[in-house]
Amino acid sequence: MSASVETTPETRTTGPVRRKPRRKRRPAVLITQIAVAVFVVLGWELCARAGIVDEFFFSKPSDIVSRTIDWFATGSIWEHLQITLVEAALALVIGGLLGLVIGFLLARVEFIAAVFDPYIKVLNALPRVVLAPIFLLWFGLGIWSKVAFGVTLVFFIVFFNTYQGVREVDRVVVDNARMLGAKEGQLVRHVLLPSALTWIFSSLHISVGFAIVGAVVGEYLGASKGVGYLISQAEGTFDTTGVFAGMFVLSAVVLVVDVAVNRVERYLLRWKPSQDNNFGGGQR
Amino acid sequence: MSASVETTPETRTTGPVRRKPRRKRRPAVLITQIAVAVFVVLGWELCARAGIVDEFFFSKPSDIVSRTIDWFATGSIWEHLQITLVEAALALVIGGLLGLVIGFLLARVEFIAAVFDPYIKVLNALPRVVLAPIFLLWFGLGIWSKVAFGVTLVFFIVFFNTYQGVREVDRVVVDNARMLGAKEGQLVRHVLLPSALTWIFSSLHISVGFAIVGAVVGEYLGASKGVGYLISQAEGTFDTTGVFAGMFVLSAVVLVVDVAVNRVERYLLRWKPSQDNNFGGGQR
Amino acid sequence: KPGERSEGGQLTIGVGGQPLLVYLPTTLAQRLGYYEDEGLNVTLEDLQGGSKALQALQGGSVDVVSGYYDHAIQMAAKDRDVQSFVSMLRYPSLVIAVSPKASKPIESIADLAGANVGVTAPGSSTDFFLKYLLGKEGLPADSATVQAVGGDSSAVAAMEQGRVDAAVMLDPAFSLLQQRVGADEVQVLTDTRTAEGVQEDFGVSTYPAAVLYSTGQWLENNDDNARKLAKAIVRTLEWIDQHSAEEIAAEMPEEYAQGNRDVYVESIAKVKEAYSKDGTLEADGAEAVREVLAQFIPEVERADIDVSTTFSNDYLPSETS
Amino acid sequence: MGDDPVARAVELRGVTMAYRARDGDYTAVSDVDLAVDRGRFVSVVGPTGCGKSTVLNAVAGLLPPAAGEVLIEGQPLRGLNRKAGYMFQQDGLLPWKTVLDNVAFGLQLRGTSKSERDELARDWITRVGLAGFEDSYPHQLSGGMRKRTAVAQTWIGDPEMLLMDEPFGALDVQTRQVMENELLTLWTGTEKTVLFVTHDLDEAISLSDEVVLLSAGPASRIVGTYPVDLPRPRNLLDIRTSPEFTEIYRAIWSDLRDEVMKTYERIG
Amino acid sequence: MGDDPVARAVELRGVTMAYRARDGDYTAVSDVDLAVDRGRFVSVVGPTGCGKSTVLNAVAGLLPPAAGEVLIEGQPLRGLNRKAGYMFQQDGLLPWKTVLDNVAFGLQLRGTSKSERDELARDWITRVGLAGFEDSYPHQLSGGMRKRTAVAQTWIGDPEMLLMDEPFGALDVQTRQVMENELLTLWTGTEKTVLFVTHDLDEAISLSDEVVLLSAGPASRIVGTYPVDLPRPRNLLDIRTSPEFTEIYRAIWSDLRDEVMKTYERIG
Ligand SMILES: Nc1ncnc2c1ncn2[C@@H]1O[C@H](COP(=O)(O)OP(=O)(O)OP(=O)(O)O)[C@@H](O)[C@H]1O
Ligand SMILES: Nc1ncnc2c1ncn2[C@@H]1O[C@H](COP(=O)(O)OP(=O)(O)OP(=O)(O)O)[C@@H](O)[C@H]1O
Ligand SMILES: [Mg+2]
Ligand SMILES: [Mg+2]
Repeated sequence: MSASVETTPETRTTGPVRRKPRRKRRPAVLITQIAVAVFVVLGWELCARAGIVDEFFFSKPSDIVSRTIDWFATGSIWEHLQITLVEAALALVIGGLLGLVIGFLLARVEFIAAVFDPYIKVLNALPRVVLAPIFLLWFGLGIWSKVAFGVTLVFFIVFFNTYQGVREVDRVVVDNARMLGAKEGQLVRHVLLPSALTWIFSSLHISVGFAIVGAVVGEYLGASKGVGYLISQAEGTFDTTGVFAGMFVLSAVVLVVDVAVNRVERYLLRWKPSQDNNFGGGQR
Repeated sequence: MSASVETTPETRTTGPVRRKPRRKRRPAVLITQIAVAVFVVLGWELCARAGIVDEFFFSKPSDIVSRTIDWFATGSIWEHLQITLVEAALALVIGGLLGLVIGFLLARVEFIAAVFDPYIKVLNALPRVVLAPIFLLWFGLGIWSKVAFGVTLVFFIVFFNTYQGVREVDRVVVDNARMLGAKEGQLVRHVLLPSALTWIFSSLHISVGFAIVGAVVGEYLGASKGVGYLISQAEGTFDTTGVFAGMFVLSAVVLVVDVAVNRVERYLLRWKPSQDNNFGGGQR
Repeated sequence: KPGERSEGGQLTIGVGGQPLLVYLPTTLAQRLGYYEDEGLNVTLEDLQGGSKALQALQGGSVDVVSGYYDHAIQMAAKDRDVQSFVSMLRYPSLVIAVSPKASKPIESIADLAGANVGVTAPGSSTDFFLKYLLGKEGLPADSATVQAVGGDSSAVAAMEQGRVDAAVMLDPAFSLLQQRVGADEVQVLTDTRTAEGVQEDFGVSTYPAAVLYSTGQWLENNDDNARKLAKAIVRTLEWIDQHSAEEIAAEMPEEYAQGNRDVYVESIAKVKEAYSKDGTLEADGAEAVREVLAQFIPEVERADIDVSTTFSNDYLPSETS
Repeated sequence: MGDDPVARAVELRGVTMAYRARDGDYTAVSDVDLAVDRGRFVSVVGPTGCGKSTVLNAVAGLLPPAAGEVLIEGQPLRGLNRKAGYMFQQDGLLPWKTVLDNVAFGLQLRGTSKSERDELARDWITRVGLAGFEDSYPHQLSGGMRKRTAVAQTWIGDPEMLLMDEPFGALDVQTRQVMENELLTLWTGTEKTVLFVTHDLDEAISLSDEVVLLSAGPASRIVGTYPVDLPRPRNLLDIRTSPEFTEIYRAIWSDLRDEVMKTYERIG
Repeated sequence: MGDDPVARAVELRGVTMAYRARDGDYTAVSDVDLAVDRGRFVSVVGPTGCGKSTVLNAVAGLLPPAAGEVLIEGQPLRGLNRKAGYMFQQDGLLPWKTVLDNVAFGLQLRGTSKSERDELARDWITRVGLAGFEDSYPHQLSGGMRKRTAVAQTWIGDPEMLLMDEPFGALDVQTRQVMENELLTLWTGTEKTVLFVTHDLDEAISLSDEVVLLSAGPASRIVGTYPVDLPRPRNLLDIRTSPEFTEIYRAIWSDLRDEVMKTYERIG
């Protein structure tokens, strides 16, 4: 008998087991992440040096990093970065809110949804790049045309998910709330919104990236400042290092923004049964 | 007493009530849809004729329609349309499948998810337009560079939603299936996939549009055929009518594709409690 | 793969914006069937800008680029062997025009200091042209705010609405602007569509702009194909010289005139003179390009470029030279 | 039946309830006539799947009848029944609210101040034996604890009419008695009307003024109403031994058995 | 306790089950020792929220214990308990499968051919009284019908070990008896081990060989095990009137009452 006891590993007999693996895993994750990064960067660097990867298209990680450091050292990047971030943030907020509100509206009012269904689908399929002149016409050359650009990307993503999220709400929970006296507004506030939050955050994770893309592409098509402008300029002079450094800076920013989104998500979805998993902070 | 009986409308006392409003509503929806379309188109046309809207930027609906008819009459549009559709379809299928598979993988294997979380977020934020030269380098000038373009849009949308959808699966249902003997593969097939379907279809509705956008933008940046090429040529020669006619044709296509997606969705989600509502056919 | 021999005369030419008039001969040659006459089977790929076309060349997706000569110099600075082998445009055909709604009176290049000036894209030829002219006036390159506005409708819109005070423009956008707001309303600061303009700005008689170029390796492997291409283009240039703008417009794809036929014809007429007559690229012009670029691209300035390696007139048909 | 000048609290007149199905409609309940006076405690029993919840949904105004009409206080019901508190058979708690917030939810909707509603909610949580779990989320509760939270959520609003669908089914015998007593205390001396669905005949008889038995579905109808004329206040433990109780129990039991057997016979 | 050379079907040794909570861990069950021989029918009763489902989850291998260990057939349990069929307290049906497919699901997972498993499933559906609802989806069923579908889903697989968490709670008395009889038929003469959670003491005593009473939570423990030495086969109706039955009932009842009262007293 005691033999079988011995085969039970130590971890099983002390402390709440569910918590253990997580604690143990964190450093492993970080190590693997770093390993992946090192592997990719080093491989790239070596390939570039060996001429396997064409520097005309890919630059070298070392060059990219030194250019980035340069930008921050001279401070020249700040004004560009700031503009791009403001544009992306505005696009995220405006597009997100619009998507949220219209998603709710259409999910709740069947008739409007039925009527506007084809129109929204069509608008979603319009190539935004082609519309750049119209954005310039309507919103000028300043930040607003780029914001509009980002909004057209973010809106649809948030809209479709919000719409579906609201419609997925448990019927019994809604009925219960209504029987307890919830008016439509209260229903939205206390039932539909919290219930659709997982959906909304899933769309926000996609949107953070798209908002930045929108801002950059907008700048790329016409601007006098911003990271997109920097990239476009570098591309015009075949300065691949500049192009990649620009994208590198954007990536870093996205990670920072995403950490913030995760924080908010984790807070708002704290009522969820924890699932030991990662994407979208709500589940951590 | 009988007074209060009279105030009860006829509809309440015959037939299953829940079904009634839907039957009645269909034509109303269609009428309103047409009314909206007529209103917008007529308003646009009149504004254009009156010079309130600048034809240089917006063309006239009548011109757009006659150009479209022209394209179809001469048949010149077909080869372009076909190429664009093939590209979009490939992007949708490849991006969708990749998103699905990787979404499942990461949702099920915590460790991989934790490791690749930041990398996927970063990739999602890279401005694809800037990467166009690299796509050309890797995939050449043919349809594959456009497909790659579309895939980079579709993938992330499907991925994030699949990932979240799989993680939202009811724990009890999963446990029940596991106790009944489901292995990981069977779990995916019988539990996770059906459960995540609403999420996946929500992302597909967004993706249809983005796949087309990807193909068109890809063509716009470099091609010798396709609707995007047509639009690009028209834009280069200030032929606003051509630009809008191109987008008009795309819109029509999107609607057709979306009807197909709705059909599939409605079939696969037939087990859902019906909710008298519209976006995404599953609910109709 | 880049630079391989194009078997059977199968060629892909990447055009840096097919509808742009500066690249018109590339398209016209196909319309006139001159490539076919030479036994070439040419596919034209529209690549939305010269730099994209160059990248496509480097990546091996196209064999030849119909783009700006500037890029050959820039590549030389990067030790990339790129050679122009036939010139299509001998004047850059850039115009600096003042918006009718400019925020301040602008009478000369010097007045551009402190203004918001549109260029097609940062780092493009239009950008350098502006900076070069500012430099000539003794102003620092960044004395004007450079605003990217693209080359088509957006540029017209920006000018028309006064979102920029002035802009470096190309045809047909410039002609269109003139037509829309009235030619008198648009003040032209300099116009390099004419010999005088070029002389005045650059001090040379020709300033190579649109050319066909490819990698040295491709030229080496495709000696005959390059000759055939050059011949087709030269024939086209001659054809252009002998025909009116109307006739040229009629030969171009129908869609190109669909926007506004009059403007299209008119802009062809204006730019017609700028087309090269025989495809030769003059050495002094080439040097002028290098000098301009050297002022703004440190890489070019640092590199010791021998311009004669960046172009060659050897592929041109001998009877015309 | 409409000759009483005093309106009934709840009246169903020829109510038929149907659900859509792919192959035609499924008639759950057919032609049900039921009148409940104000202040009465009526239990609804019947074989499982016969349509008890469906009837409650009709009274709550959540499902409109396919035929017939529902009158509340003599007025035809249009939309939700605002006078009723409804405790659902399934779990209707808001997963994103703690037990405290769930219980206080109805008050919050009415605009009661935070301190006031929290105080009342805490009181109710204690009464249903959940003190100490105020800050738990529903997923952290056991099945019976969720039920009790739902009970508190419904009762705290003090509705004129109580619709309860198997509220105490998931509770152990003892806790169940505590809750039954609470319910009687809440109801006694008020004008509240109670419609109570249960599977426990003991419970049905000992609590109610009247027991309604539904027949087996589909198209189930009322097979009998059994008045329970036992004196009040009742001692829930002792009452079960009284001869009247046993008699009523036996009557319902045999009718119910016949109904259940019908289902199995029909099936074969 | 380990001196019996024949291994127990289920053995819990000093099992403590805890859940994570924001403010420290919540210990649901503490230091439980329980041994169940093969072929035994054991009921688990206890105040609501005491940890009955938690114990079943431990035996099923769904929740690893925080301390102690679970042995199945003498082997420490690692991962899922593959020998057990588990009927959950909550709804675990697959919403996207019809009743037929849900019932046949376990067989499908084992690779049984479609015709074979459908035949068996139809048989089971009839046995639980759901004939005619084969093509309904779970959301189209009443609460009791869903429970019965789950019962059929669990039983069809004929597992060596049955874990059932309040399987018949939502059924009317008659249907319940039919199901109880089915369960006994299924179990009698086999080596199946049954762990049965219920709130109905009658049910617990009349079905089992042994009743285990858990104390009130948190950190609930076993307060008593009551062997039921009534002869088998049993007539479920008559058995309730036998004096032994009443005696066991009374014993459990009073212990259970004490446990429930503890909760309320602690609360205040
Ligand atoms: N959404 C639905 N669609 C189709 N049929 C339904 C639906 N809901 C219930 N039914 C059917 O209506 C009948 C009555 O269901 P109901 O829930 O009212 O039963 P019940 O008496 O409450 O049963 P239980 O005691 O098991 O809760 C059942 O046969 C069920 O199959
Ligand atoms: N996921 C969880 N997180 C935190 N606490 C939990 C969780 N699940 C259950 N608990 C707690 O564990 C205790 C026991 O729960 P369990 O579900 O085992 O009770 P039970 O005996 O089955 O009750 P019932 O008879 O009501 O079903 C409860 O007090 C509950 O609050
Ligand atoms: Mg029910
Ligand atoms: Mg339980």
